[in-house]
Amino acid sequence: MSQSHRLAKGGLIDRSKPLSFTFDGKTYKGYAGDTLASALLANDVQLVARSFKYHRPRGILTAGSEEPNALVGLRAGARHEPNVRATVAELYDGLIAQSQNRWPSLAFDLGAVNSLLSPFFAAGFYYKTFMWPASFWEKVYEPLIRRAAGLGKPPVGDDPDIYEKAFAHCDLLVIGAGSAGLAAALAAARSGARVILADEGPMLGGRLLSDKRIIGNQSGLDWVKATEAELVSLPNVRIMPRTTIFGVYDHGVYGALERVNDHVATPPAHEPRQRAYRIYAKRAVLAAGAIERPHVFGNNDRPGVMLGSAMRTYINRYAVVPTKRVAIFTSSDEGYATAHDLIAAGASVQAIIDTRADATISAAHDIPHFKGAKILRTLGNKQVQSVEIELADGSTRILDCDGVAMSNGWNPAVHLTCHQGGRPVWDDKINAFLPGNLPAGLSVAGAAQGHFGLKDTLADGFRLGASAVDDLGFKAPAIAMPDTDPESLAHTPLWRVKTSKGKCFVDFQHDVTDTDIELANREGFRSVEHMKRYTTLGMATDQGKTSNISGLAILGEASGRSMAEVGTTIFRPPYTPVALGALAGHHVHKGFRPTRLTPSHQWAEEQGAVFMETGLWLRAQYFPKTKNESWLDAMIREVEITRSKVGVCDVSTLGKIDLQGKDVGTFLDRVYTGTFSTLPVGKVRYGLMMREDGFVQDDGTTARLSENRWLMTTTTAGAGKVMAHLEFCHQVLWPELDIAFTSVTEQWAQYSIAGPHARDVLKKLVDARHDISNEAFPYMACGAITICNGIPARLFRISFSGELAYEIGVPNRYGDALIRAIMKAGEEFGITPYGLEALSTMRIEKGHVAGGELNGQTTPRDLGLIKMVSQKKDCIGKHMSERPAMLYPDRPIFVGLKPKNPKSKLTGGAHFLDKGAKPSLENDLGHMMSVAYSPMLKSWIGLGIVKRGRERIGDTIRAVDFVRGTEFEVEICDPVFFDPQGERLRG
Amino acid sequence: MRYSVFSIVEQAFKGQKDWKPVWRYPEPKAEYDMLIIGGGGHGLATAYYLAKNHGYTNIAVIDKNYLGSGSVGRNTTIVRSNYQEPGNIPFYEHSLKLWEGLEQDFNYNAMMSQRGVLNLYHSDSQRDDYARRGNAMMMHGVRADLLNREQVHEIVPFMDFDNARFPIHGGLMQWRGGTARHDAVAWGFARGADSRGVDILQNTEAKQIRVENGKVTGVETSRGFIKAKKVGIVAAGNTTRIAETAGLRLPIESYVLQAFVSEAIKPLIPCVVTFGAGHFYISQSDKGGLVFGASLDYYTSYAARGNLPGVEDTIEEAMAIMPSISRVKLLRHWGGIMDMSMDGSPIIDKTGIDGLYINCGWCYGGFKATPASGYCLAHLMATDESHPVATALKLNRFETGYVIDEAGTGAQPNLH
Amino acid sequence: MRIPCPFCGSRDSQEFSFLGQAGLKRPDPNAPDAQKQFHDYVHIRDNKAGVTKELWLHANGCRSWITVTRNTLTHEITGSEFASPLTKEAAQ
Amino acid sequence: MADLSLSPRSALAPFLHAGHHGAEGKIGVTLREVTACALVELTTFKGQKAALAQAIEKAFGVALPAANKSASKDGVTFVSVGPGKWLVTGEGAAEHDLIARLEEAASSLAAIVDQSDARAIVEISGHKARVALAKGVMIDLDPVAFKAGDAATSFAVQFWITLWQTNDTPTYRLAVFRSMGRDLLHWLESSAAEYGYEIDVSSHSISE
Repeated sequence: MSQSHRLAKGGLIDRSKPLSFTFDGKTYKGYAGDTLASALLANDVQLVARSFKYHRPRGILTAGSEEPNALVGLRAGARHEPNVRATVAELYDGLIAQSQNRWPSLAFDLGAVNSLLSPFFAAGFYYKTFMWPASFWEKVYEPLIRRAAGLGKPPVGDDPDIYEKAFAHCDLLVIGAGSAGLAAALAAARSGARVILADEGPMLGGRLLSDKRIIGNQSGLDWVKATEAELVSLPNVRIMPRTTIFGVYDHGVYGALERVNDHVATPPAHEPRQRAYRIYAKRAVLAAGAIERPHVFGNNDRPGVMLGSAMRTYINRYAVVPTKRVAIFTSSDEGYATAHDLIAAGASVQAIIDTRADATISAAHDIPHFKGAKILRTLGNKQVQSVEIELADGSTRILDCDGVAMSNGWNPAVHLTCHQGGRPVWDDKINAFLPGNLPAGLSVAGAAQGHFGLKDTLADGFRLGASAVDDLGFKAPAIAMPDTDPESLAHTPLWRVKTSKGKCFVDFQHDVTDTDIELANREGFRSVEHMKRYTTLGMATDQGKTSNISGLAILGEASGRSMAEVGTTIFRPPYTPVALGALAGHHVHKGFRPTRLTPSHQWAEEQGAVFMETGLWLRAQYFPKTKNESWLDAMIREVEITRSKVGVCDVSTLGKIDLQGKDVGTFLDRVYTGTFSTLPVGKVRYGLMMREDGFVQDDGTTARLSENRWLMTTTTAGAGKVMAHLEFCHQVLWPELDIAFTSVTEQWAQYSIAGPHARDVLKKLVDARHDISNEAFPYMACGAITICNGIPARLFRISFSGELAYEIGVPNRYGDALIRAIMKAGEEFGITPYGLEALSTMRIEKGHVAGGELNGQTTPRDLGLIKMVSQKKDCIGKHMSERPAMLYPDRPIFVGLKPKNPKSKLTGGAHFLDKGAKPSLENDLGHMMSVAYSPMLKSWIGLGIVKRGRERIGDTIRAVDFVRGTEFEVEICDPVFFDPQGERLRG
Repeated sequence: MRYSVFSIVEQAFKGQKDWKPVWRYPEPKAEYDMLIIGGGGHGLATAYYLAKNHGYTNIAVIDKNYLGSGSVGRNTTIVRSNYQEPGNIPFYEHSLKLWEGLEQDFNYNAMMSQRGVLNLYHSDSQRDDYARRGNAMMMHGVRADLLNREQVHEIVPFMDFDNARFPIHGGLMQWRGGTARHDAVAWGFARGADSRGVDILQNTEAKQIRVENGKVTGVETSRGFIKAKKVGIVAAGNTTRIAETAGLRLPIESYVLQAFVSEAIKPLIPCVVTFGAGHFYISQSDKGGLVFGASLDYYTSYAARGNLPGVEDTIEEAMAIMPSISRVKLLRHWGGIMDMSMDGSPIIDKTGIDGLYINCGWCYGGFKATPASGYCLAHLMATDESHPVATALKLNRFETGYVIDEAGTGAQPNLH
Repeated sequence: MRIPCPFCGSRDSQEFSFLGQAGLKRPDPNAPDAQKQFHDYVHIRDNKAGVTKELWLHANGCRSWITVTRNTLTHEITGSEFASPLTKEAAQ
Repeated sequence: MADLSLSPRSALAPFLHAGHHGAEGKIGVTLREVTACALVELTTFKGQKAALAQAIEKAFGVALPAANKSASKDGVTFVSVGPGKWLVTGEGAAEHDLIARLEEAASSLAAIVDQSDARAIVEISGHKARVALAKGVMIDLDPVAFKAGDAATSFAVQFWITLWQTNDTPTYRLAVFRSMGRDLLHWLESSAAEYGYEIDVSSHSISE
């Protein structure tokens, strides 16, 4: 029974390209041009899924992206994708699909027992129970619910495919390439405007692919082909098939997803699976069409029940007769078109059951035709076997059939019009919601605007395509409106069959029935949002595309309100679900954020350095001598050598800002706590910067290179923020000042050479004509020099380590060479490179503040740096740093901490308690900010803030680290542990 | 009517015909003792506790839309008390304790699920920051666990431990944290308040707070003037708009925060996880959707919708810790308005206008605070004294300097 | 969102960073009630629902601080100008 | 001393793999690191805009370009990067005297800052250059919107970029912070891979 439901001819499939695929392990055949759904139907596979709550058997309801039922797992292994709509999954050779949410098998699903329990599982039942005992929720109830819910399985492992982001610009974006969209694109394109035409499907044409129509003197299909050919020929047009416009954002920004390679087994080498676009469009025409409405009647979810329009799509586009003996259930003249196409395809139409007693259209042939009739329920098991119908006179009868085609009118696809807060407006004439207030620049054409007839969709398209680009100054030439074949669209929707028997599903995927909605109303959930949230109507993967309107109608009926009074819930992006991978693009794994490499990176790698993240930078943490040397041993060695001989560290990552102009001194006085205008040329000064709220934001040094040229350094992490802050201060606060800023962070490779032999090493590098003796170049001196035979460099005698130290900067191109040269020059003095661990240890030994202390919560006073705040002038943050709380004597203040037992491994983040004090917020004295093992003191040491700490130097308190399970007695001491007089750095 | 297993069974056999409305749709009275502006979680909780703890029944809650239409119905449902600052810790811990007994208290299953909140850290300094926070919690008796990489791996083995830009070094876990079903919280409080006689006036917009001689007299609403002896502003993102009708200027800016949910998948994420090298947080709902969010859209806004850069940034962060979800699909994203305070912490205080009280500045942490926020505002309105756990949440703390800045980012709300 | 930069033209908002309300004047530090004034300056905001003037930095662009007129209810932008007269002059 | 001579290295030298990559049998894009190029940032002092324009015109024979434009003459290109700000490149003979000439012409009118080592600059050309760039560049590079002589500072992928078009091939230059050069290159390579691309190092050199 291979492809038993495939027609011998017709359709838009390619019979010369047979394809093989498997569903739940069984192999089937289809053709190129099929979707998974059409191929399954061709093979008479009707049962394809189980529903979310009751695990009821489900088939294929639609032929488009609105499908609520036919969700499958596609592909296997790391390429497995859950919850794929079979109706839009293009078939390819070797496709593998599995059904979901069933155990042990699709045909025999134990979860279906839920269906028997359904009387207990009314909407919102879970809010009323599972409360006793309280602890049972996490242990018993919730795990059961979670296992039962959830549809598809999550993928396992890393996705082998790549994703891209891209940006596109146009004058006009046309969303949807059906008749209206094609017409709009054509009208606009002929003006020369740049047009993007996007459609979610692989082919242009929309319903013209599904219904046999006439446009002018050609078939609808030929018109599509001719139009497409012209658009393709125009250089100003970009056609984007397989592209869903998923969201409308502010100012003409549209989110789009292009499924570049979902229609093949695996993407070709170097090609992405999907591409997420940001499309910038000056204007847009929404031509997204409409979605046909199902009927709500008993067991309307049984496989074999399908939308009439979908049935015509399967017949005409895919050459598949979904079911062969069909009952037409219609409230619209379109049901008769479905009957026509079924008969043309050789199927049997068992009856047309028209809910309208006053329907004027007549049934063709000798089809049994019941006006004013309804289907009360379907009968059967995993496929419809018959339906029970109620005739106009109230009598009932059973009608044999294997399928039901429903036509209940159309809902315009207004979704995208709501993404900016637009509210759809009910229209009594067409019995549907129409777009309300529109996003700026967007107009709506064709069926999406409720203009369902082909003539209207074309007219809308031509008109709106032209007017959109005319608006932008183009001149769209007039297009003569072609004739179309007659069609009959009269309809009177029936929102539900009240006399139904069995469950009447409104939201198929979430198993929400008409009685659930009535119950919500009965319990007071009258707001449409309350009803939605209480019943979960419209919250499934289809977001209620086939269910929302029926649901609103039933709520209106139950609460005695009109559709307009009930209103709608809000449609949100994305229009259809979008793979998370696509929205991340290539920003995954190491590509998540840039990795900034230091000038010495390659050299450090060669040394076997261990690196650590510092913001976006990778910096050497330590340089293990052997593979097994621990970070602690390496750090101790690096510190000992630096303090006894000499060490070198890459400090290029510190922010560097070149400031020029005659007002720089004045400016620095205002942004720094200290005074800089008095700094002599050739000197460096330490600077502390507050935010306007009085907390420290950054520190660094600023050097005066010449009368009007200065160089500021910032912390590595603070570089960007400080630059923006300075630009704010200049441009917004004090534009009268004459200053120019330039970030030169990356121009200079900069190394700190520290230790008693620092000058000796430097002498070997610095060109002889420069005198760098202590007298000629004292502590806090700076100057331009040359090194290594004329390479320009800058030298700063500054020290973070507390040693005799210099920072030497060279143009970055020499950065790699300079670290090698320094190491070579330092060889005879026993030089070591040191990493951030050693750097941190040495600054803690010196009591210098850094990241842990500059946490945005500390004032200069807190950090013991109040003497850095000039009392003679204002600066950013001055007033706010003197608020009462900041002067409160109990405010924790910066101190050093030394464990009573030097081996006690202090930890950052420990809090302080007095001896004997119980843990409580009142007794909390402060916390440890930074710790290190001090090779100089042969003891762990720490920096922290302690309530009244300066008054308590010498006191012993407890450093308590509950989360690490340690507690040590520590003595409060001065934060400068090593060389308190600073003799070494002046040596 | 009381909910129980028995009522469910009984109604199953009665075709669900006898369930009673969960709340009334009353007409506004001319005068109330207390009027709460804002029928979100906090406003409803305030009314509930005013009635339950303080015996006030002549109370109304007004909301311009349906009850629970604000952030309580559109957040990422996280409940936790893992705060660092002493001004916050007792308050949020009080809230978590209330959560733990809430469902039994108001007889409504809000699906409070204490599945744990895990904050990942990615560097030694961040580990120390989390230790500082964990220890601060422990000072107040709030349990926190500092986990190493292996312990984290055991809980979330599907996350990226090998190839991440910011490798996972460990995490701070609060096992008592978790999630709750957001709508049910609003409904539970509403039902509890309504049954105690509170009038919940939906679709009733506050137009103007009327103040005479420095004393509040009532509120002009879209349904007429309603007299009230005391008025509480509990209007979240719209706080400024309401407060300015009484002449108040506040340290508040309103920003949009986006939230996201994926299609439902079978259970994957066992607890709430946050990403330390970004601002990302994620959990999985009982229905199976991955519920997540990250930073604010960084501009002020009263439009409850966000933009693409925020969407992409959030999803990049999701992929940064768990690239295996790349083929899971985003189902829906939406936005809500956040009342961001200047230090990132809330305000529950008097206003300087007699009888007018304010509850705002919830930033994006309001949901977890719902019970305590209502509890403490009720206490304040009933007694004119701050509740002991909320004494730090003062309106004048920016003037005095006693700010509660967890993030240390200063008076720049979009950085909190 | 697209932000019109007076120098670069219309650009994706991702190029910009947002500071907040424009037009706040930094108080005179020598005023007798300077601390009170600074408190207001640093903390109190109009937070208007409707048309506002706000400061943005074209951080990933020309580095101009600009004043943007934007409606916080609709996000509609109706104007932008350089925050600094100096920048404006240099841009001529 | 001799053994301590320093040899320079370009920003991308360690990361360039010469030759053909990506899709086989086609070259849609050619990538080249721009080396031997002096780079100077020029920032007008307060009130000196007109004087600066005059001085530059006199010394270099070009009018300082307006926003979103670049202007070239004799190996010197001025790229507008902000109000009163230009990035100036000097190639060929101009590489070595660019900063001196600028200082001579305008040292009292503008801050003149050597940035020759502060950026990584990649040149991207070929018939697929535009579509490859559209995978990260947010501004419109379509010829109706952006032509040779046009320039922009913008954001691409994760980088603050300065971008200018030098000819109609088309050829573009992208400058980013030097430390991010590797990531810029990797992004360009992955964007160009499906079209096939070549890394051209034929003119790669770096001056001391």
